[in-house]
Amino acid sequence: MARIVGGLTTSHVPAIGGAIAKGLQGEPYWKPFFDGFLPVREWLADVKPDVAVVFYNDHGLNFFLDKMPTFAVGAAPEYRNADEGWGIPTLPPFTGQVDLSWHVIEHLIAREFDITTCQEMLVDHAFTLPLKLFWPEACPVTVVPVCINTVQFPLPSARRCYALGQAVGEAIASWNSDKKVVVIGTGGLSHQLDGERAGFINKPFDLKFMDSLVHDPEWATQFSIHELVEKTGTQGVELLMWLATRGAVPGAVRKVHTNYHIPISNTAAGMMALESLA
Amino acid sequence: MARIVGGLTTSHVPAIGGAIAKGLQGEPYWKPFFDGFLPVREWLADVKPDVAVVFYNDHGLNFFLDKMPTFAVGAAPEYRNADEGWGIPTLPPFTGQVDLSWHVIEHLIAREFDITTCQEMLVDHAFTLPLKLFWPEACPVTVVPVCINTVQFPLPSARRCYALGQAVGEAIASWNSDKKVVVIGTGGLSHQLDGERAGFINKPFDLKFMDSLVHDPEWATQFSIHELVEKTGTQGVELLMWLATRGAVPGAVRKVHTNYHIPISNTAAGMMALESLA
Amino acid sequence: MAQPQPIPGTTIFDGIQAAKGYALNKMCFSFNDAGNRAAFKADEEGYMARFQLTAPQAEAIRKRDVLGLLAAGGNVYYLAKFAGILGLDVQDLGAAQTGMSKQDFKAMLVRANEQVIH
Amino acid sequence: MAQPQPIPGTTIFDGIQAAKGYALNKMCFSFNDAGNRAAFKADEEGYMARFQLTAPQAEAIRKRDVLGLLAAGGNVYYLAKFAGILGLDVQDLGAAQTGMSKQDFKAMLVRANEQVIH
Ligand SMILES: [Fe+3]
Ligand SMILES: [Fe+3]
Repeated sequence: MARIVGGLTTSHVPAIGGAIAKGLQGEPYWKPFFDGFLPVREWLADVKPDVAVVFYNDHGLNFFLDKMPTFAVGAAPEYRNADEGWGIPTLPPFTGQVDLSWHVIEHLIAREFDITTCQEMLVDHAFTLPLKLFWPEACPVTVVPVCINTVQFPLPSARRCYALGQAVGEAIASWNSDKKVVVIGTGGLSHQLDGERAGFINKPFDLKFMDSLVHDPEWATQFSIHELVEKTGTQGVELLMWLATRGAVPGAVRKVHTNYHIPISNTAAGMMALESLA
Repeated sequence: MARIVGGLTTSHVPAIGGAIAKGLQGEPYWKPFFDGFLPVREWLADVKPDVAVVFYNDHGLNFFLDKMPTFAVGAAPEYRNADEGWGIPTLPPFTGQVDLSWHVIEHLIAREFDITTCQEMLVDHAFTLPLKLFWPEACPVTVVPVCINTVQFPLPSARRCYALGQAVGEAIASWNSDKKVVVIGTGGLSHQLDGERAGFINKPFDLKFMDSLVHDPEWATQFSIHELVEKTGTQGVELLMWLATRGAVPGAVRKVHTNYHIPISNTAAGMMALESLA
Repeated sequence: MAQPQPIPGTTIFDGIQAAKGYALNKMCFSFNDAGNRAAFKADEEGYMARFQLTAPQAEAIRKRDVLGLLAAGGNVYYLAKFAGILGLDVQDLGAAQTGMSKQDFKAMLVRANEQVIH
Repeated sequence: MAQPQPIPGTTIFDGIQAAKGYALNKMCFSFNDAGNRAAFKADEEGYMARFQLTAPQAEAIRKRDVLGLLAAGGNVYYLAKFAGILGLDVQDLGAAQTGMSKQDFKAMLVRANEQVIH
């Protein structure tokens, strides 16, 4: 059976793509952000996962309001990045782990998750940039994308996203393969792009949330979506990806490294690497 | 609060559209099928529902395998019919009941159904022809379409579809409106279009299933999807729409009329009208 | 997951079939559009190449081989749109797949009415 | 359902907003394509008419009025693509919505770092 080696979570911001393209990783503005990934890259070089299951939220590249899924699971042989409207450089395609995709899909439907299945799927900066941050050279893992709606309310509750993660974890653990799987979640932490409250950041909540993922992973499931928007901003709810990731990495974890830096763009940028002890 | 007046279920077959267009309702082949609707039209003329919530399955008009939802709920102001590839005449657009759509969507997400929301949606013969059969003149109801995947396995289980229906029923009953709502389910009954078993029909099962919907609505939820395919054919699983419909009409019902006729195209054509006694 | 017993004469359109049949089904989905149907009729080979059909898919399309199309990952909901181009109805398809004449296939459907009710 | 207390300065993109903003968001979604962005720049009025924007939506587009676009049903994930056309980043948007200079808005973000941890 496959083995879940751990979970990685990070913020995503389109500007990161520009910084990488221009080689600004060492600039004072960017250095505190990019340096956070160095210890994680060492850990990855050591653990060498074969596959990444990635929880992310689409920002209006692959999905529009004509067909807006709550949960979408990719089952494509290849996932292409594309122009999102700002002309940031697109990254090369990612290779799908199709057999794991279908195994996850079968398991999720059996567990009464009413997912949308995507045999063709464009992936945006929320998917591509974290993989580039963890593996700055060529991406060595095959992938299974899992997209959670954060665009249009009602969003799935924190509890539901955590349960989705748990079910995805069960599916990975029961996958008939000797591969090592890392789970990745991208989004958050606290930020709000829209409205008179734009620029809202909640550092105490973010740090408490990051801490909870290590020892008390269900802590954030006590909050309604409305409470999460209030506490973390309209885009801060992207922390649902972190919660799903932790749900997929069952049991005790060891903190490999964490980073938290304000601001990148309008965002409190967080990063965590948790090694599975199960 | 809105009132659920009852549930209507019927088979759908593209050929019905051709028969209506050519005025063949009185021909020996078609008469036993079309006559089944006469008592139901009388009942509808008497009860006068304002809104129809319609469970149906798309046959590859609005959804493709790039984004295949398990459950999709329409939230459009208008639903257009379109060419499905055979050139059967398209019917005029249907008017959406947008406020009920969003009320249903809110309730379903709160109840942990991970639906796909559709603010634009083409509806195929499975949606249009049943409305034409129940209301041969202009369609007097506004609509909320709910689409259940029967194209790509894994399909949602019978139990899950019944639960979906129950949750939709709760949403209708809690809708702040004085409107009368009828629930419609279209598909089945036993038939199989593909493979060496094409032409398979299971009359005993169909009749038992129809009977169960009156007095023992959960009876069919005992079967797995695989068992339903075995018992009713690859397209017979469309009976999931009937099950969801019965789930949405809670409590006791009175049988207004039923019909069962073999064959229309390759299909055992069933029809039921159940009045809510709740 | 433990796989249930196969159902004779029946292919379940699951992930394996869906992955195998993607190009074929995408082509058939395109036949919702009358312009695309005309383009296919005008140049079948060119149209198939545009959708990158696999060799078995293209061969089954050329031969109008319904069972071959299913084996190549075709889904009947999409294949029905290809059948529409050929002017075939579901009873033609049923006859072709069961090896019966259309007359016999229709007679079999009518006989389904005589099934004994338990 | 009982509605929770509104969050000051925050519009929840719910069904009401989504229904109101559909045309605007659909236009902004089209800006994923560079050709569409060029077409918009070449003829803003014609492009808006093609997507049947409402009068308040068109007016907010003309005025580059971010709060007006939100009020007209715009969703920030799609509006960001419109901002991209204008060469604005999220800090420009933040400044515009809060009535600050960009410099002050950025300074506010940096100050968020000083929040007291309980
Ligand atoms: Fe984001
Ligand atoms: Fe059907």
